[in-house]
Amino acid sequence: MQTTFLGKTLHTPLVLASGVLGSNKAILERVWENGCGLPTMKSIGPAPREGHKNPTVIDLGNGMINAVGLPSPGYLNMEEEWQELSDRAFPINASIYGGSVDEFVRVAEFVSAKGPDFIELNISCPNSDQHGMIFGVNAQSSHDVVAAVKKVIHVPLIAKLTPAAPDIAGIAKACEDAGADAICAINTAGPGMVIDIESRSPVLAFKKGGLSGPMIKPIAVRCVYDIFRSVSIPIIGLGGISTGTDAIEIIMAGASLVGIGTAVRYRGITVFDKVNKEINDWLAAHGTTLEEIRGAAHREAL
Amino acid sequence: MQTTFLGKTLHTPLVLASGVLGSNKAILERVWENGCGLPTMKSIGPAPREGHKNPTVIDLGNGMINAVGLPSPGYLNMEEEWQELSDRAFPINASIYGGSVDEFVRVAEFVSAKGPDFIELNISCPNSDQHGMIFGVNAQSSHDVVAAVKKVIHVPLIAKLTPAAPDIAGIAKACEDAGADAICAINTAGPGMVIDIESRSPVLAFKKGGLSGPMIKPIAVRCVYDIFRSVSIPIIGLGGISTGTDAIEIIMAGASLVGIGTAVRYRGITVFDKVNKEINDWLAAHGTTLEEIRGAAHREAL
Amino acid sequence: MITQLMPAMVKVAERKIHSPEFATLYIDEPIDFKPGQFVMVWIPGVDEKPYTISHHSPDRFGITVEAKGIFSRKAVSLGPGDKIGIRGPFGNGFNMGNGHKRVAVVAGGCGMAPLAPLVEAFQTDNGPETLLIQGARSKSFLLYPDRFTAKAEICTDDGSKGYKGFVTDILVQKIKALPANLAPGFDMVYTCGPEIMMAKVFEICEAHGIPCQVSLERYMRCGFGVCGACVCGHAVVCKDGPVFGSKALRTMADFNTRALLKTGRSVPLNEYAAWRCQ
Amino acid sequence: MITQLMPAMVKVAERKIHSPEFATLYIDEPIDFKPGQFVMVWIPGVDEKPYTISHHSPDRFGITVEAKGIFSRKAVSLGPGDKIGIRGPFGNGFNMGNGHKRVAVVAGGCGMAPLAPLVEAFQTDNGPETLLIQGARSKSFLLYPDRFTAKAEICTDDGSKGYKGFVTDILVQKIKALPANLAPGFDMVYTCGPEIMMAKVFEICEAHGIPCQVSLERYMRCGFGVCGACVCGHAVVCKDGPVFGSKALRTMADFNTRALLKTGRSVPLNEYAAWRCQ
Ligand SMILES: Cc1cc2nc3c(=O)[nH]c(=O)nc-3n(C[C@H](O)[C@H](O)[C@H](O)COP(=O)(O)OP(=O)(O)OC[C@H]3O[C@@H](n4cnc5c(N)ncnc54)[C@H](O)[C@@H]3O)c2cc1C
Ligand SMILES: Cc1cc2nc3c(=O)[nH]c(=O)nc-3n(C[C@H](O)[C@H](O)[C@H](O)COP(=O)(O)OP(=O)(O)OC[C@H]3O[C@@H](n4cnc5c(N)ncnc54)[C@H](O)[C@@H]3O)c2cc1C
Ligand SMILES: Cc1cc2nc3c(=O)[nH]c(=O)nc-3n(C[C@H](O)[C@H](O)[C@H](O)COP(=O)(O)O)c2cc1C
Ligand SMILES: Cc1cc2nc3c(=O)[nH]c(=O)nc-3n(C[C@H](O)[C@H](O)[C@H](O)COP(=O)(O)O)c2cc1C
Ligand code: FES
Ligand code: FES
Repeated sequence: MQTTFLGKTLHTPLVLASGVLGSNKAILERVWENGCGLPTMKSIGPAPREGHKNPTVIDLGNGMINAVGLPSPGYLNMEEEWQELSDRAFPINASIYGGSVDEFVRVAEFVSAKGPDFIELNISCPNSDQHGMIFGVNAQSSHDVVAAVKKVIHVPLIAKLTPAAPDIAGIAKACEDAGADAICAINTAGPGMVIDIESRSPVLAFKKGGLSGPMIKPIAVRCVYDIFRSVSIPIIGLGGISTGTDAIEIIMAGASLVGIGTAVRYRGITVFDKVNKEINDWLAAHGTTLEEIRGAAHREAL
Repeated sequence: MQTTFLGKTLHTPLVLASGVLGSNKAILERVWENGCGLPTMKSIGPAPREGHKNPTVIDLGNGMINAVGLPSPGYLNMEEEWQELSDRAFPINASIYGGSVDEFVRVAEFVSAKGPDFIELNISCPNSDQHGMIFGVNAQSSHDVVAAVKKVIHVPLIAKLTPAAPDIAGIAKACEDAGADAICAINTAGPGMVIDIESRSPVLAFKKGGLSGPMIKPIAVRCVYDIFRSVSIPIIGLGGISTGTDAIEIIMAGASLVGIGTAVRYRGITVFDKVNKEINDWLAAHGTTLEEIRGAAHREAL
Repeated sequence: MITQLMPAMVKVAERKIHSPEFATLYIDEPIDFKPGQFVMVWIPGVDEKPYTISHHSPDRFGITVEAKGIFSRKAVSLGPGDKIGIRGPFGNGFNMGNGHKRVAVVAGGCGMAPLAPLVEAFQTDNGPETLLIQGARSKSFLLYPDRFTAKAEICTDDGSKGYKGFVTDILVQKIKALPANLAPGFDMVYTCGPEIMMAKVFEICEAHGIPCQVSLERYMRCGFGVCGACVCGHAVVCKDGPVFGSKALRTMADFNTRALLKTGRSVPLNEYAAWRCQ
Repeated sequence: MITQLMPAMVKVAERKIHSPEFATLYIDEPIDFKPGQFVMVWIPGVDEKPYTISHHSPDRFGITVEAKGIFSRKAVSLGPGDKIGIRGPFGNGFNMGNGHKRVAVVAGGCGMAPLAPLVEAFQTDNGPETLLIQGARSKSFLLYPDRFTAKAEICTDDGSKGYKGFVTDILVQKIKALPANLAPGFDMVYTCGPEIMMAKVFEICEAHGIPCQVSLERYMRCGFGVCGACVCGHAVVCKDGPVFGSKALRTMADFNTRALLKTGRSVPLNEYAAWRCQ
């Protein structure tokens, strides 16, 4: 199921969500070999950062809550990884974050020179006080950061949005206007909190965390649906996608590519091959194509 | 487990969520007899309103999605119900909504004269384009509507908030400053959307709907936790509470009373008696009281 | 698979037209079932409404629709291959008792739909003696004329078939005709039809000390006891019902008097019945 | 109930102090278990870290902790009645094979913890002949001296007990001592200890055509294969491992060379081992 995305050919329409597994070249490659068309690297930040103490990731059964806290070696400390990645046979999406427009620009410019296929701006992470989400809930600051980064990079720019924005479609439009080449939606939802009543304390060390997996799928589908109506750039739809029919659902909402994160927990790394097969089987049984069903949920309404 | 709430004695700390079952006196009474300390009426609006076409409420297994659309006879068309309620033996919480501060004031003043025990302002419903949520996502408009209503009513005022607010603690503070006597959190989350891929159409007639039930519990707990730190008025905590341990969890986050809506689907109308028993059993087994555990999740951190 | 969760899109396998007003749509899918239960039927872009399961076998079931308003007219126009969404089954269904010797089944108009599978279930070797009294406005409104082995007492308002008059007249007559030593004459009376008719049946049963079960209708949204749209007094019709026995009926405010419109406004029954969905 | 979901708060039932450095905490709860699996241990307000299940019976299990940094020092200070959170078990555990005749188990220091239940499982009537080679810095670091029925080969770095030198010396010696007609001499070699030791064991096994299994450690967060903190080359240690066989080791970049710090930065193994959590 080859797909073209912003001029690049991907062997499948599936994307590995940032922050899930993608910590080194070998694992990015393994995910790609297992049917992921576009592996995304863990978000790269402006400085070394350990992230939060554990517990950082808890499986709630129907999804997960996490506050990993944007650990990153810092963009200046990844020479070896870029070296290894330089002769890769597969495409990569480099996710980056910063605490200010300046930091975003500095990281983006540096990373762009390392030759990723795409750069994804994580303006939507709820798990750090200073980084990320503050941009993604405000149209003006989203516009500013995208416009500034766009000027210094030489690869297509993807803006990754948060469902915490009161008007995600408006944020997406602001990003498009600022030059974003695609939208990725959604980052984790909530945030949420789980309290262990025996110890009377929040389970996550950071107390609050982002929700992911099956329980946020309806939010992801709604966000993609809203964004599809407001922009004309392609959308990477993710949030709770675990099966081929989930993927079809978010594609009907308007997604061009489909991201998978938490489902790795429930179906293993081979989830990509499985979902590809399920998508293909469904399309074949219904005598249709991805192009034909993209945004189909809007037709009757439009 | 008698509880005092804003000067009234309730026979249990459980509240029936607005919009769930409470359509007439007989059912409010039945819920009360089954262990609900404070039944809330379905939200009353400024004019007759049918709500949306079906499907309006879908069970997703781990919670529900709904866009009922604020049906209401309109506050002027409920004479008979008020008549019946006038000799009730139980307390009621009258939920109201409006499309403007004026409408809120008009409905509130009228309803207040009918003698409910509390008035709850639904400034948080996602299922109508013109009503409700627009207030609840903005601190200034929340303040305005609460302050205006407070002037014309003679019973305690509860502000019901939405988790869609980027800063629910700030909204709660604005409501407290404007004179709210208590906060109720949360209304449904999201909104979300589910698409039926065979018919390629959103399942809800309104397309989008609010999420409730177990899958939103972490969001509700986080909201109550945040609000508890920002206000000193009591909080009715609800959102996905189905069991005694769920209730304990949200009480530890800071709730004084605990609301139940969707769990009626999963455990029947007797869910109130069941949850009361489970709370009591837990308190007894741990040799503690509701007062002692309220907000306990904040202690270590404070 | 059809469940109480998301509607499952299924194909109409067959449509049987009974008369200009009535058609049965058959679906070739298995569904859990007890006589008296209903499903929510979704026509995307139109609406979703409750319909009794009127026909049931292990791999096929049917609903019988009376063309009335926008939705039901659309429903009876569907044919083989058309897709509809189904969720359910919902509701309690009839209590068929244990060892009933003699029962009466009193159907008015479309009320035959939930009662038909009940009659079929009773028409087995060990089933009770079943008296079926079926009434309708006129002949063409009589559902399933050839469906049952037992002979039915037929009445029509206009006399176009059978007795000219009410099913309740026949019921009283049949109760009185039973030998006096059989007390109560019927172990149970099951009824579905216009609420005023069911109220009359209930009244007759009360007068003769016979327990009865009626199947109610109210405006429904969720179908599973949460939204409160369908309440009738203290009863949640979709969940506690739609079938209610004599004990519940005795204390049920609003039975045969009032119902909630889509707005939630409580109105007299005739106003509710005259109301139409736009 | 202890599951892979939310941590279950359980009471420490007993603490056994082995030496100033080591203690075993026992929990009186049932837990699923295969030798080699681990649990995530949460001390509220402190941190959560992975620990091998070192003792297991139907209603009790234990973890053996080496006091090292902030968390492990806190852990060994816990006593009966103290509560900790447990989720798990995680990981694949050792493949115990089918019909093994002769196996070697090579433990270095705290590496004895995952291997001990394996040795116990092998010490049954039908189990393989088990050669246990146990090494440590010095005598007090030798775990469970009286736990096994089989005789163990002991080595210490300082010669304070047993052979002065490396477990790998003994392993080579034992392989060579086996009659030449037994090929391969061992059906499987199981090992856990410092990674450099395990790498040496692997190398020896490869040279002699003996399959081997090693148990790795990397910084962990989720414990179930999502966060990517623990990757070692293409392997996800918490999920694909922590036990890896010869086949995986042959192509595993980073085995015995590099590991990711908490920041995700890849560093040489000695730098990783010297790193401490604040
Ligand atoms: C438990 C139950 C079982 C039913 N079984 C059958 C059946 O087997 N066959 C059949 O023809 N009809 C049945 N109905 C009625 C059916 O749901 C529709 O109300 C009817 O088909 C009219 O719909 P309409 O859109 O064509 O007419 P409308 O113009 O919408 O309404 C006509 C009347 O139908 C009722 N009604 C409308 N919408 C609803 C709704 N969502 N829920 C409940 N009542 C509604 C109101 O009383 C209204 O006055 C049942 C209703 C209930 C509650
Ligand atoms: C699968 C597995 C099983 C383990 N089993 C045992 C055991 O049975 N007994 C035992 O004493 N220790 C075991 N450990 C190591 C244990 O998790 C701790 O790392 C160790 O106790 C030191 O923690 P600390 O906080 O005291 O020291 P720190 O100062 O935090 O760290 C010391 C070293 O421990 C490692 N480490 C720290 N945090 C983690 C973490 N979250 N995950 C993995 N490694 C970490 C790093 O290599 C670090 O250099 C195991 C680790 C893994 C991965
Ligand atoms: C453990 C974990 C870590 C994550 N880290 C990042 C991150 O560093 N950057 C980012 O943009 N998104 C991060 N996310 C969000 C995911 O990329 C994804 O947007 C979200 O989980 C929803 O998709 P899912 O339901 O398929 O997991 C993380 C998610 C999880 C579960
Ligand atoms: C079917 C349905 C209808 C609702 N209608 C209203 C309403 O009219 N007014 C209101 O304030 N909240 C309404 N709510 C929200 C609930 O009161 C409650 O805040 C929310 O469902 C979260 O609680 P729960 O998870 O226990 O259901 C409705 C919820 C549901 C499921
Ligand atoms: S239809 Fe919702 S409660 Fe009956
Ligand atoms: S600890 Fe998260 S993937 Fe291994």
